[in-house]
Amino acid sequence: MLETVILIVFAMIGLSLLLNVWRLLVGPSVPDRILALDTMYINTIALIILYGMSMGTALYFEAALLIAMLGFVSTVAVCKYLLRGDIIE
Amino acid sequence: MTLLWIPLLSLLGSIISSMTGKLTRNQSTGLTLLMPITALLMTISLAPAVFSGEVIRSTFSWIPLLGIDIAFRLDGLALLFVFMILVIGILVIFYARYYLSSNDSMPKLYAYLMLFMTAMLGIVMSNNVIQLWFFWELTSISSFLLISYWWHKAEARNGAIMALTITGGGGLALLAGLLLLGNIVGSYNLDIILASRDIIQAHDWYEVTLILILLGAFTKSAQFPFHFWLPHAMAAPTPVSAYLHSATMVKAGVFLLARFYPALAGTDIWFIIVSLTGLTTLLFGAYVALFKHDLKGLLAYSTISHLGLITLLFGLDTKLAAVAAIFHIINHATFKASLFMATGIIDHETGTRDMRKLNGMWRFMPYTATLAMVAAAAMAGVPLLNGFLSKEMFFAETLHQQLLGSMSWLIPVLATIAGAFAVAYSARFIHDVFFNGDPIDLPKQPSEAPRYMRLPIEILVVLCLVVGIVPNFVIDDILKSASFAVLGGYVPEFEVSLWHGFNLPLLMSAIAVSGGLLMYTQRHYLFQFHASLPSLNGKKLFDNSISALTNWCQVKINTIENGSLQRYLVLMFVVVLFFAGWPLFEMNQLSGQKPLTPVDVHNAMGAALLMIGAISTVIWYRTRVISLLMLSVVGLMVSIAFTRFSAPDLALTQLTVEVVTVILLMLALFFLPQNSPKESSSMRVLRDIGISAGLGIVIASICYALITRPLESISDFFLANAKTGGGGTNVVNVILVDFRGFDTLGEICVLGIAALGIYKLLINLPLYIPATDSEGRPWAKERYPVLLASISQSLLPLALLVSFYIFLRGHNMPGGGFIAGLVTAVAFILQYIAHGSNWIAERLTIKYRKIIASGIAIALLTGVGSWFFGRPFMTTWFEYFDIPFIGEIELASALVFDIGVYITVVGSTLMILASLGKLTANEPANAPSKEVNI
Amino acid sequence: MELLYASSVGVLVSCGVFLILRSRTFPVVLGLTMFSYAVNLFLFSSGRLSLNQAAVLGTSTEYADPLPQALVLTAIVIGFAMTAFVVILAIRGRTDLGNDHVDGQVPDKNNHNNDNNNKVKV
Amino acid sequence: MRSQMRLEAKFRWLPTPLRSLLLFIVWLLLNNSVSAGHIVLAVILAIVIPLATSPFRTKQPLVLKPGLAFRHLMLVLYDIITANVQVAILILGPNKKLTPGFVKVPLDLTHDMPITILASTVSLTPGTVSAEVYPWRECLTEGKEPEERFLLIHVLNLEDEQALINTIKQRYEAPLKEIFQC
Amino acid sequence: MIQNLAFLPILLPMLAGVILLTSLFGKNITSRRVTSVVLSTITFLVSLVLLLKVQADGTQVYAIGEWSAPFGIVLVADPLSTLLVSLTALLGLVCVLYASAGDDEKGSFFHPLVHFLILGVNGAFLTGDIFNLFVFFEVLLIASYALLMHGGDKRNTRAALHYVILNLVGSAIFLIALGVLYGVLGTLNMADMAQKVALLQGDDVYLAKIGGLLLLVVFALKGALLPLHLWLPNTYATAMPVVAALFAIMTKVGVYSMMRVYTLIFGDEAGELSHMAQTWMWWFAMATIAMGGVGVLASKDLRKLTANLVIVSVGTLVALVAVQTIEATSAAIYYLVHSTLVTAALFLLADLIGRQRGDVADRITAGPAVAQPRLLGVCFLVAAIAVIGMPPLSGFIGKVWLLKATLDAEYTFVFWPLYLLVSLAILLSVAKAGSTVFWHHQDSLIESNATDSVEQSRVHPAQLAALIILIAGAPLMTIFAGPLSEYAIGAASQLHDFNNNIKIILSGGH
Amino acid sequence: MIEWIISILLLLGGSFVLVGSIGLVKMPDFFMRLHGPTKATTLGMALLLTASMIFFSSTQAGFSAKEILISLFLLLTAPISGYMMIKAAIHHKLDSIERTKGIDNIEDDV
Ligand code: NA
Ligand code: NA
Repeated sequence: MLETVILIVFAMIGLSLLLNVWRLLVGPSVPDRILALDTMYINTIALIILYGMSMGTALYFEAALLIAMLGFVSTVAVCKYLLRGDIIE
Repeated sequence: MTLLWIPLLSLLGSIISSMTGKLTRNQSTGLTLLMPITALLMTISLAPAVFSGEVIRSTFSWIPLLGIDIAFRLDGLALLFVFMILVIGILVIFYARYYLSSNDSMPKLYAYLMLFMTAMLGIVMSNNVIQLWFFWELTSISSFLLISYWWHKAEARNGAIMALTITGGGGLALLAGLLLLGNIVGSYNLDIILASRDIIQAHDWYEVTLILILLGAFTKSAQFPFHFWLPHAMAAPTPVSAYLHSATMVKAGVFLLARFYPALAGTDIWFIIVSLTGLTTLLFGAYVALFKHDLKGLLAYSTISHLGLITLLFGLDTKLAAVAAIFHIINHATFKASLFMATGIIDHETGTRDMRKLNGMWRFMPYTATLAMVAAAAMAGVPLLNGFLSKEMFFAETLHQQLLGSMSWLIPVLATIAGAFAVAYSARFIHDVFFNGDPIDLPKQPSEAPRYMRLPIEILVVLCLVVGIVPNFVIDDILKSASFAVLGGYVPEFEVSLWHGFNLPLLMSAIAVSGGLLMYTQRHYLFQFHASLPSLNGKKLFDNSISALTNWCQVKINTIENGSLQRYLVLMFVVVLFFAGWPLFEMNQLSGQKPLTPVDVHNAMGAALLMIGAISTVIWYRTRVISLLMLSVVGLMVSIAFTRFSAPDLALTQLTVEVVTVILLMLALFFLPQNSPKESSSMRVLRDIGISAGLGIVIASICYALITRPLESISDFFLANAKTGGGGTNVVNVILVDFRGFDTLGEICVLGIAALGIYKLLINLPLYIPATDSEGRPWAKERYPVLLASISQSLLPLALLVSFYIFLRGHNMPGGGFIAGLVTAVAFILQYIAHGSNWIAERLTIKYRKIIASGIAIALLTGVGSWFFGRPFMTTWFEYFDIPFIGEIELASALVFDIGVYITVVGSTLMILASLGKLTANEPANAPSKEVNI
Repeated sequence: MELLYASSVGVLVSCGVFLILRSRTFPVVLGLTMFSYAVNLFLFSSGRLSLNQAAVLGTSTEYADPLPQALVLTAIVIGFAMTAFVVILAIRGRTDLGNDHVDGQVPDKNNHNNDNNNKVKV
Repeated sequence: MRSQMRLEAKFRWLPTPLRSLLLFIVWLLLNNSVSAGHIVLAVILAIVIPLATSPFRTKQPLVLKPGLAFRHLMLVLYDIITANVQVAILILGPNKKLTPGFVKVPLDLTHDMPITILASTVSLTPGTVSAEVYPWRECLTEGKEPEERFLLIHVLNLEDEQALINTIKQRYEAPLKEIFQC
Repeated sequence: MIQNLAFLPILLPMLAGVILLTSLFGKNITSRRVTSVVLSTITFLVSLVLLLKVQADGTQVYAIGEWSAPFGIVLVADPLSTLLVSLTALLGLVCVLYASAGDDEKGSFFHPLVHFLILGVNGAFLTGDIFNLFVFFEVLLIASYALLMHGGDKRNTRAALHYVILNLVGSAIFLIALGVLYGVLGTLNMADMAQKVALLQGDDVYLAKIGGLLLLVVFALKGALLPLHLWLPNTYATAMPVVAALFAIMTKVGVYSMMRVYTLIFGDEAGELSHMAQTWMWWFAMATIAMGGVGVLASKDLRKLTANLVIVSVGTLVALVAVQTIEATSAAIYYLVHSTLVTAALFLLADLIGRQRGDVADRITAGPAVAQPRLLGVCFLVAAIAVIGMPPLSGFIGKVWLLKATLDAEYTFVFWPLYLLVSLAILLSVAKAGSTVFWHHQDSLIESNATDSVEQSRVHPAQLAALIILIAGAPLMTIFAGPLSEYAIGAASQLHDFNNNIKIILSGGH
Repeated sequence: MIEWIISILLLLGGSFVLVGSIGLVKMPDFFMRLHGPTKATTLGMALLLTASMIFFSSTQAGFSAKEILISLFLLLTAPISGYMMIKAAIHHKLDSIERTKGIDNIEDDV
């Protein structure tokens, strides 16, 4: 059963990713695209977690952890760029 | 051994004379002369042996593997030239003592002259053809220095360059010819070459070799059409001209003909090329000489003509012609040297060499005039003088050849005409200068030259007379032995004497003399005729072609190296496309034997996102920030791909690097325009699409071909030994810090150096700081958003903890120093973003460059540590310790190494970003950046 | 899947190369980054593709080839250093040369497009 | 007020006790282990890291009521779950029904950290997202602290502005004031 | 220490770089200079010791981390690599010395960067592992990028941008090539690769061929072969001359790599792939020589002239490499050392001359007289004679040797005329340049040039010492041509001895 | 039993994530789009992570709670990301739908 569920959730996450990409592509504004990308980062975490579960390995956990950390930093950096231009001032 | 001393003494003379700057002129001259005189005495001591038919040799090993030795050889021909070079050299040096003005540096001239003498001696005495070429080129260099002695004069500089280029070009041809010759024979030894006539002439390369060697000879001895450098070499001081253009430089060319006569001559091609070149040069030189107003110009063309004569003689198919050639070499040297020196006196005393101004010099310098007239008569071939004898032989030999078949009669006729011209220009030399009324506008009041300045001329003129009157007595031995050498052992019976009875040659001489005198008296018709000819100026032609060539090159270079990076890149990609694509077409089947894996949904989706990201990056490339966001998608998907295909370490690395890269690009974007203008033409875009699509297809095909084939690699070793030999279960990490830790060491060096380089790029860089974004929006007021500032403070310890965790587990699980370092760096970058670089600078006082250095040092010294255990660099050490209460822990040198990696990564990344951040952080904006915190 | 993987690499190469051939520094840098992603994937695949076989001993019975992974890791790091340098060089170029054209000068016909950021303060 | 707000911890070697506790737990979580070795390491890290990063910390009020803090945390977690269900319904429902709005919430909190926690809470709970904290430091004369601060929030579906402000202030701000004693 | 000798040419520059970064021996500029000069002298001396040891005991194979080939990275110190390592160390010493007269202060980190560059070059020469070669390529490139911008101006930035971008693409192609080669051969050690290439069958041959040809692109780019040479003239001509002098060794890394890869991996024993790149190298080389010749004639300043001379020398070297015989390789080895020293000397000379000619600088046009005509003139004359390839200096031996070595090669009928014509072009251009610069004075310019500024630009003793070290190479290489030729032929024979190389490297040195 | 719990958590989590993304696409203006991802997705992730935690605790030896850490990170950072993005949107003066109330509460940030 779990396998089927994982597959379904995979599909859900996949669908989410596609929706994110849709938003990323159509925008219309830059903040919209940033938001889409940020969401995408988080959805990839889900993807990796699911992948780990389906393979029964915890080897990829750190990747998920790092995406959580780094996705945040990059979102912040882009926003700062839009706000101030200079992200390290 | 004595043999070696002859050129060596001359070289020594060059060195000694260059150091006589502080001495008086007489001392300097005396010291300089000491060496060639000693050499001359030595030569004289060797002469009897040579006359008796002996060939003296002396060989020292130099580069045996290339067949290049220091090998000298003195046979009759060499002896004759050594005499000529030394005697005339001594006379010229003596003469120059009086010729040079007090402004001119005598040591310099002497040094160059002696160097030149050395080179000439080397040429004629070489027993190794490469060595011969060595000295051959040395004459080009020293003549360059001599001709440009008065370097402040443009004509001296240009003349020197022209001479160097022509003779240098000939030298290159000669080298090629000699190398071919050496290859044919299997040795560069002259003895062997001269004895291998049959092998050489039967060889396929004979013609090429011959032509190349002749090119060397002809350029050096100013044969038509390479003659034009010689008149312009007259910009040199007259002693130099006297030396170079009578006995030495130009004679090197004919020497070469004589030297290789036994090996190369005797074939139709030799006779045709050599005789026709000689004949043309003879006629051309003689004709032009008549029209030169400059005394030295006249002598220059006369020299060309006489060299043509000698060449022609070598090209006639009789043995006696060669003898005559050698004889004329001697005679030309004596009378031409004396004529140059006389010209030097006239120039010296009157300040001009223009025959239109010089008239009636007989009255002012009768003694010099007498000497010059005798020498000029010798040049014209007047009986009782040496020139007559050799010219007579020449005429005789022109009658005995069969070169042009039924048209062979043309050669004596043309020779006679040339003889007539020689008489005419000699007459002009005598009459125009010493008689012909009064001088016009002389710069100086002429008077007789100093006593000792005339001495060398007197000696030479006496020689002309003595040889002319009692030839057998004076030169029989040397002529015979030289001919013996040239003709390869067989010397035909000949008798050099004043009177052979009434015969055809005498008639030719008579016609030449009377025709010449007639020509001279009717010269105004000739001058008119000559003026009506289109002027063919060799120098102009040379200069024009050089400048045309230079211009052409500049245009070409500017079109090819047009400074367009895009072009350079296109070239590179096209080459890659070709090299990578071409073998693909040779393959039978792209796909390999490995069973394919079916596509699953995640892969399909990942690939789709990756491609969408990539294509979007391209589509939005003009709106840079959007493009950057799209690139992030690509980066993210690449790391997902790494997770998917069992590479967790890569995924982690890719993720961290990608974020830092994006941040960096974002920083850059602030200082760069935020949009790219549209400026490529549609054609260019189409071309670029073509190239990139082509490359994409080719690389994809290669990739596909690879991954569908099975692989046997060395990796099993790593899998098998990671735990036992490297002490870790994460094989990738063990490879990185142990099996191939050396790569990692290099890699952190790259990172560290990049950071240093970036700092270097940015220091004191005055930046344009945009006041608004690309749409004209001013920047937001709030610099450090409150919520971000406080949350990032809380995240820092957490991130450090995580990075420590990643670091520690690296050896056994995905992670390691590099990723940990980047995580730490990112945590700090967040602080930079949230608080600004000044805030960080106040709190972080260690200089980044020291952090980087210590990181590299730790990694390096960890590696060196294994030396103390007698092991090679970087040999791993690890041990498991059982500590009570805490449990078993592993200590490994690899861990220390990884600390080095970690520190370097942190230091470098932060240095890069801090350098950028620092650009705008300092107040006031205009002040140069201080070396804060680096 | 192999085909899909290879095609992805191909698309990345194409996009990267296309961007590298642009005339302004920023797209070129983007192109270089993308090209290096492609190259890393390519190099990685030289050890062949394997699912769920991470080369961590004890987690599997068969392992992916660890060597290309180590190589790619080194390549990523070096690529990062190089990208960083070229980014900064691009900034330096803009400052020194007054525009961000890769050749340091904008072809004449496009002068009106020269710089979007001409409203600058120092 | 029974006790005073504190910016400095009791022990200099333990500048942020709660944070140290967090680090301690996180380390054990990361390693999935409560072995003696890890506990020792966790203790060391929990002490060393805060000390090492203390220069990068601006002085903020410390949690003085840990028990209350825990209770508040639970409340927020509960709210997050309920809020999300609500938001999910709003998202899936017709857009037309939604009346979004910007609301400016006056704050009693003055320090950055408590405000951050409040703003985060607000962002995670029913249909609200924190947008700005007014006034910006850049608008004040240098070195001066603002007299009153506001939180600008965006509300997905704004029905009663004042009710919302009151909820935020009572449900989330008041406990924070208590916890930090500020 | 002696058993680690082969590693020292890599260790010492790295250590030197680190020491100079941390200012271990003092912070002020003098102590930094002294440290740098001393350390580079030590590196040079150690390289010489290694060379002697290799000469005495044969090739040294150093297994880093005690992991022997093909699994670990090994350093292969054979006569060829040690010679080049010594040359690099010498050049490094010269440049450090020269820059100590003041150039090092025109930007940051000059000294550490030079040592890091040497590290990269030495690593590239010594390594026996192809991926490690890539790593060292990157080390030397990144150091060169940084050095290129040392004290740079605007022209410099543009050239650097081109250089960096081209090389980044080049590095990417290198990685693709490595991927292909590893994907087919499953190994990275060059000797092991050679062994495996010989055994390839079927379509794998063509895949390996792709790898080999892509490597050729990379090496051609580094070595500046047409059509990938276009970066060089501007890069070298705009870099600070002392840096350009140091760069004289960098093109040689490309040439050296070609020697190794196409003699060892794709050499005689490579079955279907043997001498795979030969034809390409030939035509690339010829085109390069021609292009260099055109560039030489077109050059308007001394630095550009020298840069084009570098191109000609690269073309010549690659032509020799393409012949793939012991004789040609040995000629290449001799010529490589000669051309490196002399072009480096010319870059330094161009700098010294330029400094003494005011605004005219090193442009080949009439201008003010140099302040030290005799010193600079003699040095220029020596360098010019050497670079033209006229007797009595080293160039002529190189010329004779390389012509002799190519005599039986396939395309000699193109190479010889081309090479000789280009030699003539060089002769003409260099003679004209020297004559114009030293002899063609323009009086009006002399007056406008303040004498004290010329006084300041008199040759500094450190500069002179550096220059003399380089220039002395030309006569010394002539005088000791005998032993040198023996060395070169020995080194070349060793390079061509396939079986022995494989045996030595894969067995760890004995 | 455990499998059931995991399945439910997974499905719930997946749904929330999906809802977040739907919100991202469906909402009419930026400010409204922001709500989905900052809240729904965060919760969805927390649920998924909990599922994973239980999964690994049950299938592999020992208790696994690393996933809490990711949840913690997301909870800490999601509001801040949202805050930064909304700031950027305000700065860019993005249009909000007409019926948005209280627009004048926004101060001009330049
Ligand atoms: Na800044
Ligand atoms: Na007259």
